[in-house]
Amino acid sequence: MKRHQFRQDALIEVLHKAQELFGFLDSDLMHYVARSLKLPTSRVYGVATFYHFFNLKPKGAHTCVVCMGTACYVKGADQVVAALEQCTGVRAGETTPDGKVSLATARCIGACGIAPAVVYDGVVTARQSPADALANVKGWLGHAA
Amino acid sequence: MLLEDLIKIKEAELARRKKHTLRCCLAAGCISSQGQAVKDALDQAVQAAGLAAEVEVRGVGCLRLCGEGPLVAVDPDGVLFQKIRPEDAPALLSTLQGETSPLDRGDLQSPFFKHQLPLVLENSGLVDPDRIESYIAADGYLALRNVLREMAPPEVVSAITKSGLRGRGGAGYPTGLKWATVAKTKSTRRFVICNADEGDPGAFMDRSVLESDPHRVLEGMIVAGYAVGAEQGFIYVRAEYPLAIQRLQNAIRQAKQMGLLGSGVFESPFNFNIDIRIGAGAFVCGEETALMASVEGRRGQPRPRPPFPAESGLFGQPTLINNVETFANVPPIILKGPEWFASIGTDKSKGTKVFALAGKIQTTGLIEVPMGTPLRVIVETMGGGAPAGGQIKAVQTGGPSGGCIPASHLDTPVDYESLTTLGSIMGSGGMIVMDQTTDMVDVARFFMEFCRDESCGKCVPCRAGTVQLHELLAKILARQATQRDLDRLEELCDLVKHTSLCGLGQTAPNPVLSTLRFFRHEYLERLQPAHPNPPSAPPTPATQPPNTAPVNPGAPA
Amino acid sequence: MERLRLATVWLGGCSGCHMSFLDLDEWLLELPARAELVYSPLVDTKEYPLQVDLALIEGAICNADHLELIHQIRQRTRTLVAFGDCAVTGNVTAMRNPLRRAEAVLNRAYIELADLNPQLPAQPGVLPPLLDTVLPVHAVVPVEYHLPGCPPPADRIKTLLAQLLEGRTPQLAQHQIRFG
Amino acid sequence: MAAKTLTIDGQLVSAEENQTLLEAARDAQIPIPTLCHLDGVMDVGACRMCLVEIVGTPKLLPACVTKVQEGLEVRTNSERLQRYRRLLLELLFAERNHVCAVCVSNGHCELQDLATQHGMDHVRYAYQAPNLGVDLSHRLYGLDHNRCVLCTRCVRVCWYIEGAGTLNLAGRGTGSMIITDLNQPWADSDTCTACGKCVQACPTGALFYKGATVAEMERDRQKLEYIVTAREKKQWNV
Repeated sequence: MKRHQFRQDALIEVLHKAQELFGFLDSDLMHYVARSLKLPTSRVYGVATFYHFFNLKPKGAHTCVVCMGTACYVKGADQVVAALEQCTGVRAGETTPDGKVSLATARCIGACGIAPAVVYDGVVTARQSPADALANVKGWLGHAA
Repeated sequence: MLLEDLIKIKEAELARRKKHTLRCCLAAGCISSQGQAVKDALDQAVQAAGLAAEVEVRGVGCLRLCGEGPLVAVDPDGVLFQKIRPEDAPALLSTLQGETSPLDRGDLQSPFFKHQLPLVLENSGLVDPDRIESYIAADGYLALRNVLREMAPPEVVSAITKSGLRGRGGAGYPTGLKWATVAKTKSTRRFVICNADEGDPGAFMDRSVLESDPHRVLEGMIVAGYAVGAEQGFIYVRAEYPLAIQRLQNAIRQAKQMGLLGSGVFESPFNFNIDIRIGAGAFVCGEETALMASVEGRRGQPRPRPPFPAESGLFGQPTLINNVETFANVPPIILKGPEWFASIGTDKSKGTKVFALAGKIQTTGLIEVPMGTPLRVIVETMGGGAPAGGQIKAVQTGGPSGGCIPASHLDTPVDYESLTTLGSIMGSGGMIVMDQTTDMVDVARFFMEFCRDESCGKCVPCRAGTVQLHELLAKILARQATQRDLDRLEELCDLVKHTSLCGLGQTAPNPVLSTLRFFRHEYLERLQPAHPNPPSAPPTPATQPPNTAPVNPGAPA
Repeated sequence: MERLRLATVWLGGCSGCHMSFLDLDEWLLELPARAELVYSPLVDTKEYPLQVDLALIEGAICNADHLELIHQIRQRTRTLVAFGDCAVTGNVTAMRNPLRRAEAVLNRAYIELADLNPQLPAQPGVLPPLLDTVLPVHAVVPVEYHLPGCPPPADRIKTLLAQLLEGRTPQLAQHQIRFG
Repeated sequence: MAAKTLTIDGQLVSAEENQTLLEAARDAQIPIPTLCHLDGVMDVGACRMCLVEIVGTPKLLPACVTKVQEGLEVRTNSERLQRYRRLLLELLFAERNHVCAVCVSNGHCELQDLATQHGMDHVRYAYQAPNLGVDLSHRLYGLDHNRCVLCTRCVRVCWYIEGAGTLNLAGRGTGSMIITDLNQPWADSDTCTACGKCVQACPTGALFYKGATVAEMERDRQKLEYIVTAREKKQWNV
């Protein structure tokens, strides 16, 4: 925050940094940010919930993001998501109850040349079939076949 | 930094050139297929073979054929190797000695490359995006120097106006006019914003430009700052593009060190700073006023225009907003002259356009072609048509704001007006090809889902209308809809298009309208027969109550 | 003048609209001259008759019985009027829709909120199967006219009926189409 | 201040330079329907009810934020605008759970009035029936999300008149919600001054005085204007 000179317009930058450090934005953290930038807490909450990038809940130990951009969609990303949802038992956007895996979809990660793309723990992987994705995610779940 | 320094850096950089250069693509597409590992392996192999004096391994930006990555281009032989794995490194090196190898070679003379006219992408794949010297060696920052030393701000604006450059973000607003409006305002504080919130699904042009040639964008922005009298610039980049952010940060640092950014650019009295603002996952922030709200650290909700950003934008000050590709067009216009630029393209659409070619097509990747190139040349000649015996059914341009152009209109030249006539838009340049297996109603539903989820929620037609449109499309897909639902769909499209507050809502119905226009039969064949009229009943009163009458004949959902 | 075959129907509603209908008072005495009430909770007809000219439908479509009946009514009736807010919008009956599923509704009513002896009605035929979503009438079958109000006041009913009985296209004044 | 002359619905109207079309029309007794507009607070142009046609302009413009211009020819009530307004109302009614019959604001509701004025006798779009809560934690006021139209009038009075910044919009799109502070129960808000301006500002029954039952929730719109004038112009128009 110091780096941004406590400027109110740097709220989004500060939230990015906070999420990077703590993994998600809980109420105490948002309260602290609001106090430091001298903003109403409702403003911080409003901004944090407007942008999809911010999480108000902790994420799983692993994350799997399926790109659902147009190019990926026409090449079958929806089937990848369906397979993963079935395997993990949670819907996209949720985390498994044991906190092991967060499943998410992305609007477009700009990797349309290698569609369908899936990001496993930050690593973009090209041309994923439902079987590929399941193989990757099952290892994380711990009850791998 | 003076002209002499610039020339010195260029000469030093050119003198560093070795006999062979291996250009490894390190743009996002290739990196996600192990591009970095390939480069590291090549580095090692060069060391191991003792060829360090002869061979340079250079990480570069996008080499275009994103579907075939990782890519390595070899100079001066002009060979492009594709789908290279790290273990291929020694074999690839041996080809420098004239040995043959079974490695997959791309043909740089293939139509995919031959029809391209790289202008925005001229350095992309050649310069090392992490080294400013590499950009300077390609005459980088020369345009900026010339502008600062030889041109008055109004002359710069007039050069851009003369070039006929139009905004590459989608709407095609004349860039010179925008610059002139901002320059003419009375305010003493003005801002320049680069819109790098490339949110269209299926578009990765701006990403490639930022990752391949970040200095080019900075240079365009600094020139713009000088022309409109701004001292502060912002680049608004999506958080989804970490590599682009990293390279931009690096580029800004280098430019500052060299005195090309900051106070006294090129030792002139002109000061200019650029800060990066990172988006946080909101498509609507591609809209100018929403983007500015987001830069100010607020919820990215658009506000009504007027006032336009050019009069009252960021922090209430006049603000110039252009997108990445628009700024990247600026340096060559300055260097080669507006007349040269205006000689490319069509009557109303000048210059070139970068497209991201993806979907059901043989060759996916990044292309840059002169405006006016027929769609057929792009998707069939360059892209090689649909894969494996497929038939191209339609080409989707403009993302969720655009439309689907049917195969029967493939001879349309690609320019702003022609695409608008077909109910689509140029958009930022995503081009998704669909083949006969693609269900057009589902495509419309897909885009409507996107708009529904990305609607900011401020105005009623977009917030609530997209929900209902999506529901109606899903109902049609599920074969549970009747003709009345289809009428209702069209009526809602009309409402959302004409009453929404910002561009997102106003264009949200486009994918539905264009598929209804060209693929109506796909909708009709899914409809249920209308509810049978009761056998004993005459038709309901034909005369609709007049407008003032509040009782209207009902309709089933 | 031939008498109109008139029906009034009570689906998912509180019967308040019918009460309001009875508030027509002495006009009810004039009604038989122009219409014959062939089906209604107020008369003892079990089966919805054929060739009905006009039906006032009170209430929303809440369960399988309603669904079956409304289709039958539509087939046998020339003009349908959604009679009151439940028929027009779902209204109070549709306030269970946020619970999404019929089981959730039954659970809430018979288990969660029960004071004594919580149990779901199990005997067949006691409770017709609930629909997951309560629907306004026009969401199921085409409806010619809508008469909002909870309940529609008697004069509003009279205005509409009088015009329909004369074979005119009914027009209501602005204040007469108020919900609630 | 220079005067401008324009035509609204065929009637010649003169207006002050800085007036909006809405103000000019109202001065001339020409009604334009509004929902998110509230006298005294900044306009946002969100509800789109006040869209008008301007001859020679292809786009419809919101009267609440469009300034008057010399020679404008404005149409406020064309058949097309009426159709759009009715559709917008249908969308609003379908979006959340507006059950007039059991609403505290029944009979005093701007949404209900608009529906009546526009002949909206039924809603053709599917009711979304979202499962939304009611915050009754506050000692004086209640917030029923089911009846909220997201016009943000309450947010604006809270920020720009009271200056507390307690209320805000959270989320986005159809999932937008009015929240207090960090989305905590209203009673737990550290910033709320319990001034009640939000309740006065609400067009529907979303914000209400606790204890009000069906149809009892009447508002005194003049109170807000009184406070705005007092604070901004230092004039107390009692």
